Amino acid sequence: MTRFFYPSLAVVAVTVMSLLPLTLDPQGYEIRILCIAMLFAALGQAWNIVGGLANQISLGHAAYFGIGAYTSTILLRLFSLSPWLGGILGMVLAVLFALLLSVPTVRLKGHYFALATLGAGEAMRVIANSWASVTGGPVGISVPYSRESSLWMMQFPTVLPNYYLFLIALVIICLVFWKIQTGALGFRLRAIKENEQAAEVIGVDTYRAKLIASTVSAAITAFMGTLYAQFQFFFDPDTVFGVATISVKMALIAILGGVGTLLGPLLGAAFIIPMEEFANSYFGASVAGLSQFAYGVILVVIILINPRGLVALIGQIKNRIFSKGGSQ
Amino acid sequence: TGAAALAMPALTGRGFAQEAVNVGVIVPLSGANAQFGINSRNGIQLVADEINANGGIKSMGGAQINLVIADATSNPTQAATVAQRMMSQDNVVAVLGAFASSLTLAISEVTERRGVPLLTMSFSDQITDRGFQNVFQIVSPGSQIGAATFDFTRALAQEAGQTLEKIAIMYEDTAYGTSQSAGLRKAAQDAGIEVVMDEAYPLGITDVSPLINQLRRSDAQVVFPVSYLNDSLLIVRSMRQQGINIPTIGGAAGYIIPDFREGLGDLADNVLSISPAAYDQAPDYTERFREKFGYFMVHEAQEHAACMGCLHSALEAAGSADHAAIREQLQNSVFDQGWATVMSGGKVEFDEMGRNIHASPLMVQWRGGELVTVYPKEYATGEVVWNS
Amino acid sequence: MTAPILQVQNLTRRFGGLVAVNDVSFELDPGEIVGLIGPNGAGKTTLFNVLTGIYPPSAGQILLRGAPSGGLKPHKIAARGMTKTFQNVALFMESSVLDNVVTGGLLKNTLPEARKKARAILERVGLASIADKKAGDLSFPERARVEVARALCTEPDILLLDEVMAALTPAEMEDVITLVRSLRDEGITFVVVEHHMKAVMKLCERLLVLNFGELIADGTPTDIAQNDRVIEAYLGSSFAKKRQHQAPEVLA
Amino acid sequence: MTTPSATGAPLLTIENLCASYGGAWVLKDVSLTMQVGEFLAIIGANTAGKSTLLKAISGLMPQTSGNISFLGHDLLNTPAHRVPTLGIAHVPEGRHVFTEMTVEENLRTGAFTRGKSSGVGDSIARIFDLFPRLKERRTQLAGTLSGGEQQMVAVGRGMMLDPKLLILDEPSLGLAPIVVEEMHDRFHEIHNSGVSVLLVEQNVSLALESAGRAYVMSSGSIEFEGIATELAQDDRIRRAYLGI
Amino acid sequence: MQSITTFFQTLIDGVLIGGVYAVISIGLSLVFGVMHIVNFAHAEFLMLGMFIAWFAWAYAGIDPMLGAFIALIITFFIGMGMQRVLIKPIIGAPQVAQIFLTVGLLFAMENGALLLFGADFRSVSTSYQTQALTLFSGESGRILVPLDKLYAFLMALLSGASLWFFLNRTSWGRAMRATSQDPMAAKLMGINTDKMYMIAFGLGVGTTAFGGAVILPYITASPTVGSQFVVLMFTAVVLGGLGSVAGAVVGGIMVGLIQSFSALILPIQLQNLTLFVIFILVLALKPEGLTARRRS
Ligand SMILES: Nc1ncnc2c1ncn2[C@@H]1O[C@H](COP(=O)(O)OP(=O)(O)OP(=O)(O)O)[C@@H](O)[C@H]1O
Ligand SMILES: Nc1ncnc2c1ncn2[C@@H]1O[C@H](COP(=O)(O)OP(=O)(O)OP(=O)(O)O)[C@@H](O)[C@H]1O
Ligand SMILES: CC(C)C[C@H](N)C(=O)O
Ligand SMILES: [Mg+2]
Ligand SMILES: [Mg+2]
Repeated sequence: MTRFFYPSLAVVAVTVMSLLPLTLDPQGYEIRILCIAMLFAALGQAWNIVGGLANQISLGHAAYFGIGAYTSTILLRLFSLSPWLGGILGMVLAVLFALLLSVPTVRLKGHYFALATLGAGEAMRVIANSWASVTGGPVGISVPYSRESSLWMMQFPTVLPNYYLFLIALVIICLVFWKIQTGALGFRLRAIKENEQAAEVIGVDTYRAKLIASTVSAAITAFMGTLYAQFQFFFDPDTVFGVATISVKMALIAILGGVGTLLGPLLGAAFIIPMEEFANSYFGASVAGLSQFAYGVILVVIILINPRGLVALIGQIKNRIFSKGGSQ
Repeated sequence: TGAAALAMPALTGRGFAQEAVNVGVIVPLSGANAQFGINSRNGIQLVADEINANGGIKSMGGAQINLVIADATSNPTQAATVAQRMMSQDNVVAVLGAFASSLTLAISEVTERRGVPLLTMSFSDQITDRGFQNVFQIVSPGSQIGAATFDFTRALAQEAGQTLEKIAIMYEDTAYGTSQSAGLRKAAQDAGIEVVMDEAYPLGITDVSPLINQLRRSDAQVVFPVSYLNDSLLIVRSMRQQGINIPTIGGAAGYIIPDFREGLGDLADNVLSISPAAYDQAPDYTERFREKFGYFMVHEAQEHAACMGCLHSALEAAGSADHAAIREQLQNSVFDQGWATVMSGGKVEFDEMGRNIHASPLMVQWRGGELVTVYPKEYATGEVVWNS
Repeated sequence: MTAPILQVQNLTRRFGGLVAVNDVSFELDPGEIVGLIGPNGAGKTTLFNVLTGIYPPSAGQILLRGAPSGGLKPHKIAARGMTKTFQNVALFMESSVLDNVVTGGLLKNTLPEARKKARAILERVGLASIADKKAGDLSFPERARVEVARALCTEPDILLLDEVMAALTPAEMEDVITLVRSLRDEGITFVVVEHHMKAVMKLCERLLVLNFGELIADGTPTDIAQNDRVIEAYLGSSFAKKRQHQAPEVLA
Repeated sequence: MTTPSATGAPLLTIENLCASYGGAWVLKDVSLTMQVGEFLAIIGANTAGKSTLLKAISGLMPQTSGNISFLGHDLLNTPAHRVPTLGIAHVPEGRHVFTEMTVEENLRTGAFTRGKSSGVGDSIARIFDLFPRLKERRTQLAGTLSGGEQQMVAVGRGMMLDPKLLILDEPSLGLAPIVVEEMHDRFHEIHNSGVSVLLVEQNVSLALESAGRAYVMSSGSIEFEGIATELAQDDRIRRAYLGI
Repeated sequence: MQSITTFFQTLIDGVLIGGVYAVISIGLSLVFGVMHIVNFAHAEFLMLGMFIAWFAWAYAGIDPMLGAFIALIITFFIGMGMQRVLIKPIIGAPQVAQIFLTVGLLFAMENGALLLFGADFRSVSTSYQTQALTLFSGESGRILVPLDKLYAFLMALLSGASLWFFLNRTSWGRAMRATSQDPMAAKLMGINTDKMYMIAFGLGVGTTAFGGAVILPYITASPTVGSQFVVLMFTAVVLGGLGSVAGAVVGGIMVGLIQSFSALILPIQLQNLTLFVIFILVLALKPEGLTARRRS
C-alpha cells in the first residue's frame, strides 16, 4: 500500500460522514445514534492517549467529562454564558483537576492506578450529589430549552448541527491522537507503558510525559462533556460522573476496538453503540434484563475471539482472506 | 459507522397491524429499578389488554393499542435514545414512563422537542416546572408528597394525643429522596417543628448504623425515612435491633411493595408510609391486577395504569393519532372514566403546568400483609394504629 | 591531568537493615574503562542504581562533572550524561528494536534526528539486520546488545554496563570489547560489571572490587588478580592457580 | 575431568525433533541420545536452539514434531507439569525465581512433587551448604535478591526435586567465579551420586571439563558430538568457543 | 461522657461492618493475587452466594450461616468451570482485555440473575437479625453489638484465617502462589498450573459467595446487589494491598472504620468521599497498599 492509502481513506471516511446526515431525518433516531457513537468514539480516543499509549488505565475519566458538562451548563444557567466559553472554562478546570489528581496518582502502576482513578471519579460524583446549591444535586440539571437557534449558544432546532459539531470534534481529536502517537511523546508514552524505570534511565521524564498526556486527555474529555450537555439537555451526577456510563465505557470502547491504535476507538464505538442499541431494541421489550444480558454476552464472546480487539480481529480476517487468495 | 447504525433498527422488524395505535412504554427493566419497572409495565399491560379486549379505540374504528415497550436501563442517555427511537421508528402517539425521575426528565427533553405527549408518575417537581407543554404528571410533585407526609403525620399524632415537637428525616440522596424530603422539611419548618435529625445517605448504603445511632441520640418522636427497598429494610431492622420503636413513616417506594413485608415479616406491621395512590381506593379495578399477577397492585402500577387510562380517553376524544390533538385532549379534559378513576378523588385533570390538580397523596399502613389507607379521613379505609 | 568526570564520596545505600552499598568512594577520569567486580550480592547493581538515580543514596555524595547528582531523577542524570543497562534486561518488549533505540535518542534529539542516529548505532553494534524485530522475540544476548544500543543513543559521557557479556560466546565477547574500546576512543567513560574474568581482565584498565557493599580494592587488573582478599572473596583459589600458568596469555 | 559413569542403558532418546514458537522452525531434525548416569553437555552459539531443545524436553514448547522418550515415557505427549514427576528437574535459563516468595519458600516449592515425603528439610540444608549466601537470605523475598543470588535459588530449587535427570540451562550465568567453581564441584557430586546431568553452558571450557560427552549445536541442528576432553582439543571448538 | 460511648459504638460499628467488607473482599484479593486479574464481575458471585443461601433458607429452612457453606461449594464449582471456559483464554492477554471480559461478564451475570431469579428482593428472617448484645448501658448511653454483623465478622475471620493458612502453610498454597508468580517455572516444579488457576478462581469466587451468604440476614438479595459492594470491595482490597489475604481483612476493616467515623463527624452522605480521599492518599504514600512488602 502506498503511503497515501490511509490519508485518502480518512478523507473518504470524513466525506461520507459529512454527507450521510443529509439522507437522514434531522430529528431522527439514526442521527442520534450516530451522534452518540461519535461522542463515544471521541471519548474513547481521548482515553486512548493515556490508557492506550501509556497504559495508564484510567477508570475515572468521568470526572473530566462531568466537569465539562457541569461547568458549561451551570454558567449557561447562571449567566447565560455561551457553552463555547463555558466549555473552554470546563477544559481549564478539568486540566486543573488532572494536575491535582496526578500528585497522588502519578507514581501508581497498573491496577493501583486504575482503582485510584476510579475512586477519584466516584469522589467527584459524591461531590456533585452533595453540592446541590451549585450543581442542582441528585435531581439533575437541565439546559434551558430555548426555542430559537443559535450557534453561539449551541441551541439548534434539530440534531443536525450537533451532528456536525460531534464530527468536527471527533476529527480534531483523532488528529491530536495521531500527532501524539507518531511523535516523540508517543515514543515516550509507549516506553512508560512497557518499562517505566528503563524509560527514566534513558532520559524520559516520565512524570512530565504522563502529565502532558493526562491533561490533554482531560481537556478533550471535558469539552466532549460540554457537547454532550448541549445535546442531551438533561443530566444528573450519576450519568456524567458514572463509572459504568462513562468511565468504563470510554475504556471499553478503546479496548474493544484495539487499544493504543488510532482506529481502535472508532471501530469500538461504531460497534458498541449500535450493538447496545440493537440489544435494547431487539430484546428489550420481551423479558426484563434480556437486552443487557445479551449485551454482556456479546462483549464476552468478542474478547474470547480476539483479546486484542476489533483492529486485531480485522487484521486476522484480512490475513486469512489474503492467504487464501494467495494459495489459490 | 453509518451503515452499521442504520442496519440495526431495520433488523428489529417490529411489525404490527396497520390500524393499531402505538403507545411507547419506557421503564427500567434492568438494573436496580427493574422490579419497579416490571410492576409499571404490568399495570400498563393490564389496561391495554382490557382496552383491546373491549374493542379497542372506538373513535378510531376499533384500533387496537399496541404497546411498544423498551428498557430504559438506568441511564438517562439511553432512556432518551429509546424515546427517540420510538418516535422515529414506531411512530408512537404518546410515551408513558419512566418511573425514575432522572429517566423521565431525560425523555421529556426529547418528547418536548417533538411535541409528543409524555405521561408520567415520576415525582420530581422539575418535570413540570420547566414550562414544558407536553408532559403530564399524574401524581403530586415530590415536594407536595413530602409536605403531605408531614402534615398527615402531625394530624395522626394529634388525634392520638401526641404533640409532635421533634422529628427526624433521613433520605437516600437521589432525585426521589432529595426532592421529597425537601417538601417534608419545609412543611415541618413552616409548622415550627424542630428537625432534630436531617441526613442524606447514599443510595446503596451498606451500613445504616451511623444513621440509627444518630437517630437514637436525636430523641426524635417520629422518623421519616425516604428510601428504596434495601435501605428501608436495613433501617427498620436496625431500629428494632437497637430497640427504637418510634413511629416510622416511609416515603413510598420501598415501603409500599410486597417485598417490604416479605423481608420484614411481622416487623412490617403498623409501619406507615405516604403513597401517591393506594389500591384500596378502587378495589374493583385493582383486584384485577392481583388476579392477573398474583400480588397487590403496587402504586407505580396503579399510577401507570391511570396514565394509560387517561391516554385512552384522550385518544377516544381526539379520534386521531395526531400528537397535537391528543395533547389538546390531555390538557383540556377531565378524566373521570375507567382507569383514571383509580387516582385520588376518582378523577384526573391536568393544569397548565401539566400537573394533576386532583392528585392527593394518601397515608397507608401495613396491616397483616396488606396496605390500608388511614389518612386523609375521606379516603381512609381503616383506623390508624399509632404507637408512640 | 584532567578533572575527574565522576566523584563518588562515601556513598551508602541501605534496604531496611541491609547495607547494600557501604561507604564507597572512588573517582573516574574521562575515557577510563573501569571494571566493577565482586561476589554476587556485593552491591554492584545497587551501586549502578544509585548512580543513575533509580534509588536515592542513603548517605554520601555523587559529583557528576563536579556537580552533585545524588538523588536526582534518572532522566535528569541521563540528561547530564550518565546512563546504564539493566542486568535483567529491561527493553520495551512490545516495540521494535529500532523504536527501542529511537526512544533513547529522543533525549537529545528531535524525532527525525533520533531515527537517523538510532539506525547508525544499530549499524555500529551489528544489530541493523534485526532492527524491525520485536524486542520481545529476541534471545537474551541479543536483548543485552539492544540494551547497549539504546543506552548509547542517549549520547552518554558515562555508560554503566551491567553484565552485558553474560551468555556471549568468546567470539561475541571480542566484538563487544572492540566496540567498547572504540567508543572509549570517542570519549565515553565506561564502568563494566562482568563476572567473566577473562573478558574483564582484557577489557579493563582498572578494577574496583566490592564485597558486602564495601570497596575492598581499587587497582590494575594485575594487582587485583594477586590481591588475596579478592581471591578469597571472589576469584577462588583455582583461578589464582590458573593465572599463574596462563598469566602472559590472559593479559595479552 | 569426569570419567563417564554411564551404564549403557538409554535414559533420554531424541529423534528428529523439530520445534517452533509459531514462526519458523527453531529446531530442525535434532537427534540425541543420553544414557543413564551420563553427564552430557550441549554447547553452541547464541540462538543455536539449546534452550529450545531443553524446553521441548520439559514440555514447554508449543509446536513440536518427532520423538522424545525418557525411560520409556513419551515426553512429547506429556503435559509439562507431569514431566517433573517422571524425575526430570529443569533449571531454566534466566532464573525464573518466584519473586514474591522467600528463599526458603522457593526451595520448598521445588519439592512440590515429593509431596509430604521426609527429607525435604535435609535437602534444604544441603543446598544451604552449597550456597551459604542463601542461608543468610532465607527469609528475604527472592525478587529482591541480587542477580547471582537469584541464580543460586534457581539451581537450588531445581535440585530440591531430587531428580533422575538434572537439566541445567546456563547455571553459571552471572555467578562469581568462586561460586561457579563450587557449584560445578557440586554438580559432580550430584552426578556421582547417580543423577544424570544435562548441561547447557556458555562457559564452554568449564562445560567440557565437567561433562563426559558433548553435543555441539548451531542454528537449530546438531553439528557434531564427541567425548568432552577430545572436543576441548578440537580446533573448531577452540576457535569458536574457547577464545579470549 | 456521651462522646465516649459514641466513640466506642462507632468503633464497634466500624469494625463489624469492616468484617462484612472483609469477608466478601478476601476472594477478590485471592483471584487478583493468583491470576493478576481485576475481576469486575466478582461482586456478582456475592449476589450468587446470597441467592443460593436464600433458596436454602426458603426451601430447606437452612440458616444462612450454614447456607454459606453450601454457597461456597456450589460457586466453587461454578467458578472452576467459568475459569476453564472464560478466564483461561485471557490469562496471558493484556490487562485491558481482562477488564473488558470481566465487565461483559458482570452485565451477563447481573442480568442473567434477573432472568433466572426475577427482580424480586429476597431477604431472610432469622431470630438474631433484630437482636443485639448490650455491652454497656448507663447514663452516657449504650454500646450495642448487633448480632447479625457480629456473626458475619466472625465468619470473616474464619474464612480469612483458613485461606491464609492454606496459602502460606500448605504446599498446595505455595504451589498456587508459585503459579501466580511464574507459571513457566511452576510447571517445571511439577505444578499443574491450569488446575491451580481453576482452584484459585473457584476458591476466590467461593469465598465471596460465602461472604454474600453470611451477610444475607442483613442485606437483601437482588440481582443488582453486587453493584452496591463492588467499589467498596475494590477499595478494601487495594487499601490492604492487592493479592494479599491478610491485606483484604485489614483493608475491609479500614473501610468500615473510615465510613463509620466519617459519618460521626461529617454528613453521612460524604462518607464515601472521605473514604475515597483517604484511599487515594494512602495509595500516594504507599503505592502498593498498606500491607505490601518491599520489592525491587
Ligand atoms: N530493592 C531491594 N530490596 C532489598 N534488598 C535489595 C534490593 N535490591 C538489592 N538488594 C540486596 O542488596 C544486595 C546487593 O544486591 P546487588 O543487586 O547490588 O548485587 P550485585 O553485586 O549486583 O550482585 P550480582 O552480581 O549477583 O548481580 C543483595 O544482597 C540484594 O539482596
Ligand atoms: N519465546 C520465544 N518466542 C519466539 N522466538 C523465540 C522464543 N525464545 C527463543 N526464540 C528464538 O528461538 C531461537 C533459538 O533460541 P534459544 O533460546 O533456544 O537459543 P539458545 O541456543 O538457548 O541461545 P542462548 O545462548 O542465547 O540462550 C532464537 O532465534 C530465538 O530468537
Ligand atoms: C416511587 C419513587 C421511588 C420513584 C419516583 N417515581 C421518582 O420520581 O423517582
Ligand atoms: Mg547485579
Ligand atoms: Mg539459551
